[in-house]
Amino acid sequence: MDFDLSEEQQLLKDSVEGFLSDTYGFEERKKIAALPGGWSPEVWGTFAELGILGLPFAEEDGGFGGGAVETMLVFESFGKHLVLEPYLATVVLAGGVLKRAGSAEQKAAHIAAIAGGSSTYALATTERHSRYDLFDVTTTAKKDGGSWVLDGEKAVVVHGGTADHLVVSARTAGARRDKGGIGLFLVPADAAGLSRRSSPTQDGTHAAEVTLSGVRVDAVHVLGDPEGGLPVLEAVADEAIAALCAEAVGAMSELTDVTVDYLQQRKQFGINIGQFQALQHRAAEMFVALEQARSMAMFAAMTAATEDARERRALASAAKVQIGRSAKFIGQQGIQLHGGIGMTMEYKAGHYFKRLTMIDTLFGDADHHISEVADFGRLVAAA
Amino acid sequence: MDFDLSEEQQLLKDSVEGFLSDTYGFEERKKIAALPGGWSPEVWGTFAELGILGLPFAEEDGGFGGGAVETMLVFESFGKHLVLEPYLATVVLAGGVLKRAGSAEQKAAHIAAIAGGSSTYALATTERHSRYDLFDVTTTAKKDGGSWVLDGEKAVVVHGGTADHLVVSARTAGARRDKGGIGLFLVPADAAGLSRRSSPTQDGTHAAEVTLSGVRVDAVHVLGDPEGGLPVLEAVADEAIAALCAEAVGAMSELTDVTVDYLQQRKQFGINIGQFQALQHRAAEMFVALEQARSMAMFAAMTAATEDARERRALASAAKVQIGRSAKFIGQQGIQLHGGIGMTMEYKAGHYFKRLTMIDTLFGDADHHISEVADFGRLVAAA
Amino acid sequence: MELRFTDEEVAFRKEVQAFIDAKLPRALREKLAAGHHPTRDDIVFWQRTLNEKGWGVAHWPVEYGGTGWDAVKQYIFLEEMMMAPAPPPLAFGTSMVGPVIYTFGSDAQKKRFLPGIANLDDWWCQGFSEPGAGSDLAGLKTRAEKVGDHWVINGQKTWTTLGQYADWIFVLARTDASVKKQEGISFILVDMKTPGITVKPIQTIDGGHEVNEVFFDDVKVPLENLVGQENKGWDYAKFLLGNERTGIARVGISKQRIRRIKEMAAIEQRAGRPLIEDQRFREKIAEVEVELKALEITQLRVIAGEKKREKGKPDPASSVLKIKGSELQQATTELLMEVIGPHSAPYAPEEPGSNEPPIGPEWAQTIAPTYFNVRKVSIYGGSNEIQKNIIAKAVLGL
Amino acid sequence: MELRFTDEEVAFRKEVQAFIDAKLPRALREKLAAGHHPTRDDIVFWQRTLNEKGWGVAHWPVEYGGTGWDAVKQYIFLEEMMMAPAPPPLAFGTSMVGPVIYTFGSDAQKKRFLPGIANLDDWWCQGFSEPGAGSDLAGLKTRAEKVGDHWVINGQKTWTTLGQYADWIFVLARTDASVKKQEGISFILVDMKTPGITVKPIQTIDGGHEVNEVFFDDVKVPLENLVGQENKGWDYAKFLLGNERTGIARVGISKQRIRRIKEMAAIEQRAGRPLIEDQRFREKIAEVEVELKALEITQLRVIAGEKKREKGKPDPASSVLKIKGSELQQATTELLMEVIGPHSAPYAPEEPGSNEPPIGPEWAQTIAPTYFNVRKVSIYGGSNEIQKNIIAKAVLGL
Repeated sequence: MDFDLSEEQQLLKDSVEGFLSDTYGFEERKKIAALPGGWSPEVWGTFAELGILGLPFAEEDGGFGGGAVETMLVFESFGKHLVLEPYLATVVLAGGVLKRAGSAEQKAAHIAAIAGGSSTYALATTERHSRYDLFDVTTTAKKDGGSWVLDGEKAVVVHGGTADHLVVSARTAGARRDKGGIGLFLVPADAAGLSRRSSPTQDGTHAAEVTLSGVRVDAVHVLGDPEGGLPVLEAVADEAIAALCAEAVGAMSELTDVTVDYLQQRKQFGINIGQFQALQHRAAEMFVALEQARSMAMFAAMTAATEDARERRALASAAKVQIGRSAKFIGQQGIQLHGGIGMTMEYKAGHYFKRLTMIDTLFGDADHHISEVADFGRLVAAA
Repeated sequence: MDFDLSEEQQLLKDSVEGFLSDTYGFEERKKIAALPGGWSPEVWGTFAELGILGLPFAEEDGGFGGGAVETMLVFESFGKHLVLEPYLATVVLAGGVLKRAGSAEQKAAHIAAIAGGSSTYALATTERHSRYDLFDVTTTAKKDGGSWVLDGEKAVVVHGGTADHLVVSARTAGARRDKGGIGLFLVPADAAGLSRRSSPTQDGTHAAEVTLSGVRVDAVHVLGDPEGGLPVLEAVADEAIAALCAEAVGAMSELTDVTVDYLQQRKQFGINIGQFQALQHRAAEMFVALEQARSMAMFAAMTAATEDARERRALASAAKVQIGRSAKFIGQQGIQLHGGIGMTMEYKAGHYFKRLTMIDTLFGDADHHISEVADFGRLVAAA
Repeated sequence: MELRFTDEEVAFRKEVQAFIDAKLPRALREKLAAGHHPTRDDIVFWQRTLNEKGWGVAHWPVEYGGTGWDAVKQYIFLEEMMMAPAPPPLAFGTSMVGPVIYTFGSDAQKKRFLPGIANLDDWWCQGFSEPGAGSDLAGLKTRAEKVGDHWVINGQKTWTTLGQYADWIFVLARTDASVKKQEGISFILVDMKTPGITVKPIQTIDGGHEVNEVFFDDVKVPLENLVGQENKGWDYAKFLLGNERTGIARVGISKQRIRRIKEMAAIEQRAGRPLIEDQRFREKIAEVEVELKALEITQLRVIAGEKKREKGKPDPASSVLKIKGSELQQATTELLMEVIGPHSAPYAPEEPGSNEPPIGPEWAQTIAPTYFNVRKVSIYGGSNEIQKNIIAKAVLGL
Repeated sequence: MELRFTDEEVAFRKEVQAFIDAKLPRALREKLAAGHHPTRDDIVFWQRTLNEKGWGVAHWPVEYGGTGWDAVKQYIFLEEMMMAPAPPPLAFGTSMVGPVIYTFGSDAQKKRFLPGIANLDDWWCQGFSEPGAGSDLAGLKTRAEKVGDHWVINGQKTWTTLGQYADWIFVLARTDASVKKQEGISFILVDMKTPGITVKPIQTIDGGHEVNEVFFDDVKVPLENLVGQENKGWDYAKFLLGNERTGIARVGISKQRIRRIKEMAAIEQRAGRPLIEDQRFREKIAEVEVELKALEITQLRVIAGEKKREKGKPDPASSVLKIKGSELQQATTELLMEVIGPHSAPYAPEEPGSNEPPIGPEWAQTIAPTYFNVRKVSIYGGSNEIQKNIIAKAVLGL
């Protein structure tokens, strides 16, 4: 048992945090958010230079062989600075599918493009009524000669509007909520029959609605077993959950700090409001919630390689529950303790609150995951 | 819409509260709790003199024609003083069955005995695995010529150890959880085959385990339709819930007062702890919880006569939920704000906490009743 | 003791409902029910419609245009308006400055301003809070100096709700800096067209523009725009703030939102079935419903107690209404968030005239902004922390 | 970064489990698992069993009988003891006065007392709190005056846990009333058989007798029973209170209780089916499990950080352990209450030698008393309010 970072990990942490501290302040972020697509190709280039775009890929695929702990370090910094770039979509989600299900040729083509920063990707899974069930797929893929024809609609495809390629889940067999019969397809964004409508999201990132009307995908662009996509998606989702937990911890930590600073500076009734015991205790409760969340973000990273998929999923769920509960408390109290200023767009606090709120809706909110933990039934014994 | 008491109601409230204030202090109560059976025949006699033992019965049956509001007033005082006498068991529960299901002869015999204070009664419904479902009955009643033969076990029969008569629910037809086929039987405590083991309960009242082995009950002692007892039991339970809500409000109100007094007097770090804002806010939250509970106790009393049984049950459930939530918060915080002294048997606060805890387990805890409210599905539109 | 409304009250409720059905356009109701904000014109339209009926300032004394309804009828009226839902009245006029003017103002002020408030010919806003004076309102720094026949006002106000539409603002300004902070404040009426006033929008985290900063730079105001006595403004402000009682719990708004939660949960799915069929979700709604029912009764108790209380002395229990009322408004927005799940993400700022169809389900777009926006209700009007202080001190004697 | 225990640590855990299985009688384990209190003899038996193995004071320095285990092994050892469950060690000796004596005591004191603590030949209790000095411990009034070759102690202590069995008590007493309150306190060891000491039981709301009042009436104590320096007792008390860290969260106890909840919920019914099949109830358990898992990691993080921290400087994050740990202990007792439902009512005080079968299900009788009793854990050892003060000040700098 060991909570220390290795020298390499510390270096990675310092380099990402150093770059973001220098260049990704609140004002710079505002400018980036206003760019078309809502993120900065320049920053993306630096990410490539820092090597983090290839972080979680095997060295033989052109990556850096990092694990969940490395990803955690990157995302904690992202959370602190509310980074807008399509890292989750490209590296963790689409990249996660590629590294798990891709053929040697597919990996060679696409992982290099990701790691080098030349293309961005997105993962299209959510549908109108799927909520957080990855197996609830109505988009269809029908075999037609040497290719597949995709029809359907995907919702809230994070960074789907600017992605060069989309990884799309589609039903190749079975009924709407069957766990088998789901295929994963790599679709270029300019494919005929694919249309996208993108908009900003509540937290300043972007997401798209994607419509597929007779989109033809060559069989070489199927990722893995065309009926066996679900386990891949589940593994990717769990990796994404660990990353999001770390991002949330970064955001919660910063929001707590900002709030405590404000309590130290704001004067009412002739004294700093941080001297009011009721507010002190609220801040202390934020700290407790933060530490609990931090523990579970580490837990998520450190158990990400759990062999048994059922157990791995349950442990990820447990982490997402804790993150969701802590983030709601810290987010809401962060605003409350600021009073009016916390409600304004010009001030940092609200942006953390909004990002934390949206993180809860990515890959399952706390109320979704608590069911998973309950079904697992033996968290206190596990890990 | 009117929240005022009538002159008669005010008089009733004053007389009960006056009597208890004069004679039922914390020290007197301790002595009463130590009596055999855990209650005072002398106090019972005074209740009879005050007229409250006949309160909820029709005048033609020898009662005083009081309604749920009158019962509420009595129970709020009971809650303030943690009254131990078997009023709920005798007057509200067994009396409630008698007044609803009893024949003219049965009423003549028993309501007079209740109102006059000459006998006490108890209601035996709970079984080992029934939890809070009144229709979950395994005790059987089999017809044998002109009488019924009862076999089975009843648990936690409040004041069953000292009662002169028991009203027992037993299955006359159908399967364990059928809603039909339940009969109500009036059984003298000294009936052959009936045995009781009584003990104090956590809150200082007493309850008994009752075993029925071939207890023979003459058909004239069946209360109402031998297969139609459930609606009667449900109506009685709702009346009991309203009474318990009022009792809980009395207890919460007193516990809040005791706690605020303590905060005003206890000194630590050279000042009254009531000057610590975190404790002030906790006390304020207790007050909020109390006012919400008080509103719902009134609501329970004022809607007790709702004609539609389904709606009546749901409204009673809503009240019990609010009481349960408020009582848990006030009970726990009442102890917490006292610190060590609140944990001692010699001090009042813990006794309120314990009574409030036990009230939650009578006729359904908050988690039981929230399901009922959810099933009803239209509380915001109702009443 | 009787919870049921009298026959007359029931009839009155029906009359109000019938009026709403007849006069409030369905499209506007639906827009508001969907969580969109009313426009300036919506608010003006509805106020004038009510005023035409004689209900524009229902709670005012009859001599100034009020209805003479008792507290229960006022409550029924307000609740029906919230549940319709109708555009809310502009409280700064009808509930704030109006009562101050008819209670403390000069005859000339009454004559000049009251009809314009009732008919919303004059749009009023509030100049109370300042960047350094929020919970500690009496710490305000904006000052008004008497120069010749004018006040000259300098300073800055903030959180001025809907000030962008305002014709008039009522300002608390320091007129004597040498005395205790509460004793040197005056209450002054200021025409927003006066030179030297600048209104700067504040965008809130939901993306909306409800509040503003208002800057005063040597703003000259006629001396007769002082309300009541010089340096007595704090008393009028307390009167004004204590006035907002019966509506403070916003029970009607939460009721309306619970209805909407149920409607939407019948359409949105979990595990392939309508969410409303999920027992756990229904229990969550039920938890809020129970607290809301309790709050409704608590509110009715406060209203019933009004008649026994000294005029103008607020019931300290109204802090309970504010605390629970805001908690429940917030709880309903959290349930809405859970209903819509991932589809809360797309952000579509309200742009009048846009014909773009929304991204995602039509009802999703207001949900997250409403959740964000409603965090304000435990902050403004005396934060919940301030309300707990009030209970601890005024009710519990701590 | 690695959450998994090393092979050596896993082997160690198995060794501890094997020892427990071999030496701790099944009946005693079951009794404790059912929520009954260990008797004096149970505690003595188990301490001597551990001491025979060399594990009696595992966390002490090796020279005084400790094991030399690192923090992780200590943690594993304690967790297995809690989960067994085994009778808890008498902390007043092994975790409190023992470390004070070996750190600040004289050689004679070490020789006289340490072996008796390790083998529980001497039963120690704590004389800190007073009726007027709880959270404000330094405000204590009990005084010790030097008269000839003795201290003469007068005053009253309270909340003295298991003082009814004690051979010795360690007392904080005021030895100089003329200085700042923290600076005039001394730490004195007192034989409970000394004339002038009276122990009076305090019954707690669960009906149990864990705590006592201890009265000192001209109690004569040899001067050499002073620990360390006169008037430095506050430093030793702070050392002592800061010492209890790794076990403070009581994760093992809560884990064991969650197991029991699940076992019982498989037997108790709701709606005619085992309660454990109720999704809503399982989600309630899951909520506690998640927080408990988080707390376990938090605790491991604190332990891992120990080696980097200055000796004797407690991690202020240990306040997190105390707050969450007590909340979760309480949450598990609330779940137990829900499992047993109406059968929690019968009250059966533990009377040794009684052969009466319990009324109601056998496992029901300890449930409500445990729920009541465990309210104490957010009060004692620095209430959760005090812990929040510590976080606000020492961690957040407020």
